Amino acid sequence: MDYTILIGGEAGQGLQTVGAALARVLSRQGYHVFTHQDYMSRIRGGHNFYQIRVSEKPLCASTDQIHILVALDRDTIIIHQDALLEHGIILHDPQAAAEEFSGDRFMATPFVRLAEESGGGKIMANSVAIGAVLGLFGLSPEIMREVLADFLSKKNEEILNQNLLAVKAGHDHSRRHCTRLQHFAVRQSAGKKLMLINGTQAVAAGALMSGCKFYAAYPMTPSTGIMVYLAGKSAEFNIVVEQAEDEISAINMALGASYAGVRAMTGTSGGGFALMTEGLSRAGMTETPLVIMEGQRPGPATGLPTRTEQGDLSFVIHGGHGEFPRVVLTPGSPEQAFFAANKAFDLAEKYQIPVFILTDQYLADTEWTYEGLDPEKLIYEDYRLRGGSLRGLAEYKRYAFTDSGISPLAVPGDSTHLVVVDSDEHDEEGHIIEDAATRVKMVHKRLFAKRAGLRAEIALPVWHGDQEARMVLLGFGSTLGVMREVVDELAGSSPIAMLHFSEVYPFPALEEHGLLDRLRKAEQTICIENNATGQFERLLRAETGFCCTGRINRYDGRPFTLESLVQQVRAQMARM
Amino acid sequence: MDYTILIGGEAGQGLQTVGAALARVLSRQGYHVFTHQDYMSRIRGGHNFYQIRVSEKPLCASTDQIHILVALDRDTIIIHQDALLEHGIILHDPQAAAEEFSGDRFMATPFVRLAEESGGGKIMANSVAIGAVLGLFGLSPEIMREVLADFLSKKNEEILNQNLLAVKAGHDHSRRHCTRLQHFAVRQSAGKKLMLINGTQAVAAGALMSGCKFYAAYPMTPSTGIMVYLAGKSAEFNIVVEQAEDEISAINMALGASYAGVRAMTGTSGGGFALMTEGLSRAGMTETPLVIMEGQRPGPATGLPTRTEQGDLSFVIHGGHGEFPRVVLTPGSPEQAFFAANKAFDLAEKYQIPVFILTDQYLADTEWTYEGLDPEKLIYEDYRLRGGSLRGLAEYKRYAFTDSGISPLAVPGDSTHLVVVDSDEHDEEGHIIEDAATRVKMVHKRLFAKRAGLRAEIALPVWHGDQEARMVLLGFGSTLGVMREVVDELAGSSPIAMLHFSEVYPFPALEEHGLLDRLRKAEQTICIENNATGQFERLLRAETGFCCTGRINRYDGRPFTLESLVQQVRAQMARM
Amino acid sequence: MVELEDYKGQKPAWCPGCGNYSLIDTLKRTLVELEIPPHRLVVVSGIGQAAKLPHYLRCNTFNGLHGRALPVSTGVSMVNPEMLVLVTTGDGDCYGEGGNHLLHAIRRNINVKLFVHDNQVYGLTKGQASPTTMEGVKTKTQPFGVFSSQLNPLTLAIALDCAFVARGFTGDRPLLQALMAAAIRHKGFALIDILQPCITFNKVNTYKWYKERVYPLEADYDATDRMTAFQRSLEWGERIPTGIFYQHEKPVLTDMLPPLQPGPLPTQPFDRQAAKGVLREFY
Amino acid sequence: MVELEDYKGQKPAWCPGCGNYSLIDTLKRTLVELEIPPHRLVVVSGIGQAAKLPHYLRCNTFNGLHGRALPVSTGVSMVNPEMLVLVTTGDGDCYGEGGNHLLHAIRRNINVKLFVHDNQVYGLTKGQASPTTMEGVKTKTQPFGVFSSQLNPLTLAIALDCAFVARGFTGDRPLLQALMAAAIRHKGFALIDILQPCITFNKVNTYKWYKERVYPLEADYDATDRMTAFQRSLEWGERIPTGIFYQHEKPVLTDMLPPLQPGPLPTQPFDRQAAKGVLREFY
Ligand SMILES: Cc1ncc(C[n+]2csc(CCOP(=O)(O)OP(=O)(O)O)c2C)c(N)n1
Ligand SMILES: Cc1ncc(C[n+]2csc(CCOP(=O)(O)OP(=O)(O)O)c2C)c(N)n1
Ligand code: SF4
Ligand code: SF4
Ligand SMILES: [Mg+2]
Ligand SMILES: [Mg+2]
Repeated sequence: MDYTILIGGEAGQGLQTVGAALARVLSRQGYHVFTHQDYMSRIRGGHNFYQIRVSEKPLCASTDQIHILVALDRDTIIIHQDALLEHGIILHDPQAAAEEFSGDRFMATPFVRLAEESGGGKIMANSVAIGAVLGLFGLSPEIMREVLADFLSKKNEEILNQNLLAVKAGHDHSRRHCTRLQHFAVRQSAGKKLMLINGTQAVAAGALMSGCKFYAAYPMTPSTGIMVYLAGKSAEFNIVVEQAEDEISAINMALGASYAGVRAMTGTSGGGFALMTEGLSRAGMTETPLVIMEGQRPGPATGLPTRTEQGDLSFVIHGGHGEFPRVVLTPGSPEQAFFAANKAFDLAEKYQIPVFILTDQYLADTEWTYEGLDPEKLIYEDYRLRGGSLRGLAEYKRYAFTDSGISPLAVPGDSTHLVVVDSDEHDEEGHIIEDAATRVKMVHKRLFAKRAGLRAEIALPVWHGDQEARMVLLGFGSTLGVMREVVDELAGSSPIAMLHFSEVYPFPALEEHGLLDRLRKAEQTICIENNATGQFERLLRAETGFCCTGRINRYDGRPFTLESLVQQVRAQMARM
Repeated sequence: MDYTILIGGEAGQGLQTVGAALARVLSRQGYHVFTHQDYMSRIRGGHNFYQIRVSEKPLCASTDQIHILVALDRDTIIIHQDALLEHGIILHDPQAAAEEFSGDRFMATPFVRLAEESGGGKIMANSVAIGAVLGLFGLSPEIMREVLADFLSKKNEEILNQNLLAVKAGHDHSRRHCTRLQHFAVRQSAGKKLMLINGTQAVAAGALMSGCKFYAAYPMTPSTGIMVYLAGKSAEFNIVVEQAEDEISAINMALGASYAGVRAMTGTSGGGFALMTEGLSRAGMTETPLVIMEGQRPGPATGLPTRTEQGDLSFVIHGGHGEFPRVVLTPGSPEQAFFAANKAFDLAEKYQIPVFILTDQYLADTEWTYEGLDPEKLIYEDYRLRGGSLRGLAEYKRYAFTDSGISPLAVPGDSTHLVVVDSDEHDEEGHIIEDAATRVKMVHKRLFAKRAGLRAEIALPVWHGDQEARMVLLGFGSTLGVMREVVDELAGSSPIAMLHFSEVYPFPALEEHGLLDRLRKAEQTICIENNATGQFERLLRAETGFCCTGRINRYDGRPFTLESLVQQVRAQMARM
Repeated sequence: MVELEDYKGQKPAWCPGCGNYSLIDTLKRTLVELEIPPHRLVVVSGIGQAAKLPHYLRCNTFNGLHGRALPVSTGVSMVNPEMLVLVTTGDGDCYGEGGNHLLHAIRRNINVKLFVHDNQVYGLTKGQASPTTMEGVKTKTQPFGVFSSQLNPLTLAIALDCAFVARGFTGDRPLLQALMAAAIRHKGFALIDILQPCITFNKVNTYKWYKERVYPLEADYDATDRMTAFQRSLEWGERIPTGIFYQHEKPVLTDMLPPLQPGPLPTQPFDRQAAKGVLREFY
Repeated sequence: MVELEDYKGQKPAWCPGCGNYSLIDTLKRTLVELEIPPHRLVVVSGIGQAAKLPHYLRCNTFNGLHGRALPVSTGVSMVNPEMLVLVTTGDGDCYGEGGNHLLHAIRRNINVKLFVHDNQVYGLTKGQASPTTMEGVKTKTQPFGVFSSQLNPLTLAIALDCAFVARGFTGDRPLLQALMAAAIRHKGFALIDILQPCITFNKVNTYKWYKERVYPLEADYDATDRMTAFQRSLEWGERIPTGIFYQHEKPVLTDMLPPLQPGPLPTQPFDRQAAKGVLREFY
């Protein structure tokens, strides 16, 4: 089984709640789900949708085809009906989307009227819609009880029961009126509860579980979710979360906090990051640990503020004046994002550098299911010199020369030693200098020595598919899932593989592990990117001299989908 | 003849005036001079110097060797005496630098006492120093009259004459006491007056002569000179020059001015540019013409604020979120800088894009001599739709689709047509859109179509030296001069050439002109950069896949000098 | 004659019931009242719900980076002082991200009219606190309630000796129109902080909340006295005064700038021949 | 016991005769007077002549990006409220590049002491106008003289209800020391704008110029009254008052923030075990 449900409607109609509740209840029943959202930059009106794929097997890509279309308004039908598969069903409220829609595909479902009849009033129309979908699958309305209890902001037994009645009304309506029920029969449960988590939650939980104690940011889609999450945990975990007056302040606050002795982070999107590049350079010069989440959205400038793109890769790698080491992690799934957050905090503190978690709107909002994420795999080492060990030192120099380039990082106030950091070029003690010899030594320490260490920390990209593939798809970040499904789909017909980079800078040592050779042997190497210019392809060339033979780029603000990518890859294959 | 004079002393001692006056008087006598300055980030004290090379032939590099050392303080002797050549002379005031310095090399010259004796008081000590140098060369003190008249802020005959007396006193002292006069004899004049101009002046004059009407900036070394120059011309040429509250404001003011219908520019250094990257992206999205001067200095962060580096190349090419076209010009001399400024204004307006003039402290402060810069070679075409032609239009769309990607650029208020520009993705009229189809068309127009046109505008790098060189030196920007002198120096002993890029982005089409083949044929290709990581080398690889065989990097905040670079190149040659 | 129809722009994407509707409508009426044709007007905006306004008005437009409308408007106005330059912005846009520009735009006394849609919340990004959010208000990013003291834009502007400082309310259209007209007629920088209910995210400062508090300054209120203006600007709570708090004459930047005296820069021809002369200095 | 010697840093690179010398000397004396040991002090600075100060003082230091000292100090103070956090900054640094942060640092009422070396000029970059340069003053970048009105930091801070607002003068060391001590003792954000002659680039506001004008606020001046404070802060010209203009008690951010209640964050252990629990929510 592999069904796609699409819930569409205007902003403000609550389609997000419907989608989220359905995804949750399905994953609790042990189903794998994969969701993605598409919304406009407005609070009311327009057209938004929530796509849910559900299967008994793990899923990791969005599709173009729909089995169940839940239309909360008329536009949804107009826009999406062509994507409906044979035997698909469109649920719509005849009141909202007029009677002109008829035929086998349409199942008029009076969300509002059923809600009113079930006693809760029209605000429960969305519960009817949820119930109607459950009804199609033959899932019991009772499974919603727990989910609804979690979702309802007012914990009130009566409201809960009313909602359940509405769910039941929707459910019963589907059972009674749907003529295509045979196409949707599923088991009540597919196994034990699965974890359902999106990229934002994964980064935020990963940060919290890595000991992040300070988060400063300025709201900006798609990064705001991190701040909201951490603010919500602020009281329980004593995390200081500060909404800054602007992004310049956000990054500098985080640097101040890190200097003062705690793990600190900031998050933003491209436009906000642009304002942070001076602070980034400061982190580089002062060797202050810092984690930065950059959630990409289509630019330039304001661009398409609620949509997705991988257009800031080069900027994140090269942003900031002058030369200093940094790490850029580009997770492709919530699981990778969770561990990337952890690795970011670890490397930032270990090497005293800025580390990026580069995501995008698609990864941020996309929910994946897992059996779980193993917290035992998280690294936590406190690299700061504190308490006794610091007080015991005879002498302390913030920028003492060492072979690794890593100098002792002390906590100010923790001893009588002074912690002096400077954004001018400085000596070992942190005081301003201008002489050439010290400058050169500091560049060696700060840049060359650390870079050498860092390269060994970077994970190799994952090769998935045929070991001797004639065609290799390359990519980074949020294209992971769709690339994987495409390779799996095409594997039967052709020797194909993918090479996905979830850590891109410093660039993984491809040459040392035969990967570069494998690429050189492949007939076609296609770089797949959610941007117009092929930034990753360029990075690969800059780092290795290797030139891909082809590329597939998408830059309309939307993510790649399974079918369309399969088709594009097939078209390239035809040229072999 | 090829003499190097070095004037050293504390900040605030006026050594800059001594150096500037000497350079000017020599160039007026028809000599070629080449100067460079080295100063600390402080207003008084420390150690600064001004180096002047003088010859009858054109010069274009700094040296490490000194013929005449003018020591305004004791430190200057300590720091520089080892660089003095055989037969060289050290002029020092025995009052300031104690008598311990003696021997043939030293010519005690009591600057202060001679100034006092000549009647002008000790503030004329610097004129004595100037005179002493003229005396060594056997140049008449009278040649200073015109120069002093130009330099003195108070135009006062008496002060002028007193200064001339001081010059004469210095001159006579040298003629009388110097035992090495025979080594310095030169002709009174080497030809007609030469032009003496530094990089800052060249960019600023180039901007003015290209019709720049608005300049907004925030002070930052080494860019402030541009603002000072244009502010000085503001009254005469009706240029609005505004000191902004910060760099964010500066770039956005310039964008507003450009939108309103005039040629506009901003200038800064790396740290200020970091703050401008959001505005840069806005220029890209709104297609607003803009010229940006980025004068590099060593980073990261505050770094070495008054010194030189080529550390922002990657940042300038990749700065700003999202994808949009830009041009990066990297002039290597004042002459190139002058014409680069002109080309920047032309391309910015023709293609409605941001164009960079990427310089550095070394180029900014370095004076070169020329017979002249030909103003007839300047391009000036007004690409804006104005007056009648605009009013005559039936319809006007700011972002109308065209084959070239260039849409008509109208001046708001000049007709009843409205000029709507938007930093969101937009339609042809400039209004916000979110649909995929329009987005794609706009990316094609704004990015792909323009890029195609732009590539043809970019000048090829200059190949200098052996056409079939076994060793090729590559570089960009301010290394031009030193690379050229190194090649000329080594040309006799080995087939060597250089390839200098004064326009780097879009990258010149090397493959189309056989240059890439020539590089491939060379045994050694050495990238010479004033930075630590080899940013240009990386750019070359990213653009062409070509990997240089070696590199020479300098990152101590100082420029390459002739002797040291010759030595490093020789060392690489030895490996051939 | 200028008519309302001339200003008809795109259909707004604001929430039905949002205070911005009456704001834009009032603005249109003001422009018609003052007979300003759309092509003589430049509206510069930032990013936010407020900042979308120029899409909904037919006019020359430069829109927008969050917080950066004032510098752009400065550039426009310093180049062409004959255009009417308006900035539409939100409380986050203007007092948060763009705070520095506000200080210096006031100091420059550029001839720009600044209309701040003050809904005391970040609307477009879904409800975080803005600088004008009241202390104690809880949001998803301020779970303990806002600790920072509420920014009072009027007090701030009066302290900076801004020569036109007013407060309007979208629920009092006649007054708002009078304020807008006065601001446009005023020579130099003019700030109107406009209370604009955000019905979706601001559940504290609702339409009703404002209605109960807002009142016009007395008919005999003397707007030329800075001390009084300062004092009255502090009033916020049970009663919230609206009207012109402070107004006086002050030299306008573009009237003083010598390069502008021959006329707007775009109309001054570039004299290539004269420019060539500058090279002489380098000999 | 803390002694002057404890605070001895590098030899300053300021011009001989610069007002910064007496400023730093007074600061050292204040720190000794208050018995604050160097390691309990963090000095955050921007970039400029003023901002070089922490190199010349032995202390914990985070220095500097131009204009960005306040956000860094906010981060430090919000993480470890037990440290004494000082910001040393210039008039360009603080009121120009960093203007926005000033507004919001005051609103937050962070526990940071802000000492502005106000020489009314950009010193380190050689003499351009700063926000506090007086109208009409000509510089190389303001050839027609400054058109913008002079920023009055005291008026601004009082408008923002900053709970400690003072003006000092490097030529009156006893008063300056008293102000510094009062600012440090004050709970919460404290601003001292310190008139500091730049003998190299400011030929208008010279030592003599200040001496002729500067006087202390009356002994019976009531610093708790905001209206009076506002009025007196406007005095600038023939007479320039110095002293504490405005002071009152106000809740300090770090006293209110729940996560800080168990103590400074660096001393709070990270409970990995407890953190694991958050994953439960995703099922
Ligand atoms: C540099 C930058 N940071 C953040 C954002 C995200 N953003 C867009 S609008 C907005 C706040 C809007 O609030 P306000 O200015 O009060 O306008 P409103 O929507 O309330 O009218 C933010 C934070 C952005 N677009 N750019
Ligand atoms: C982002 C950035 N812009 C500009 C500069 C250059 N800069 C350094 S100090 C300074 C002004 C200093 O003036 P002020 O803050 O008044 O300090 P002062 O030197 O007068 O004490 C400027 C503009 C910089 N370092 N960084
Ligand atoms: S979110 Fe608020 S401000 Fe924005 S349109 Fe809706 S009601 Fe208006
Ligand atoms: S330039 Fe001015 S402020 Fe800077 S050290 Fe010299 S006198 Fe002091
Ligand atoms: Mg708002
Ligand atoms: Mg200053």
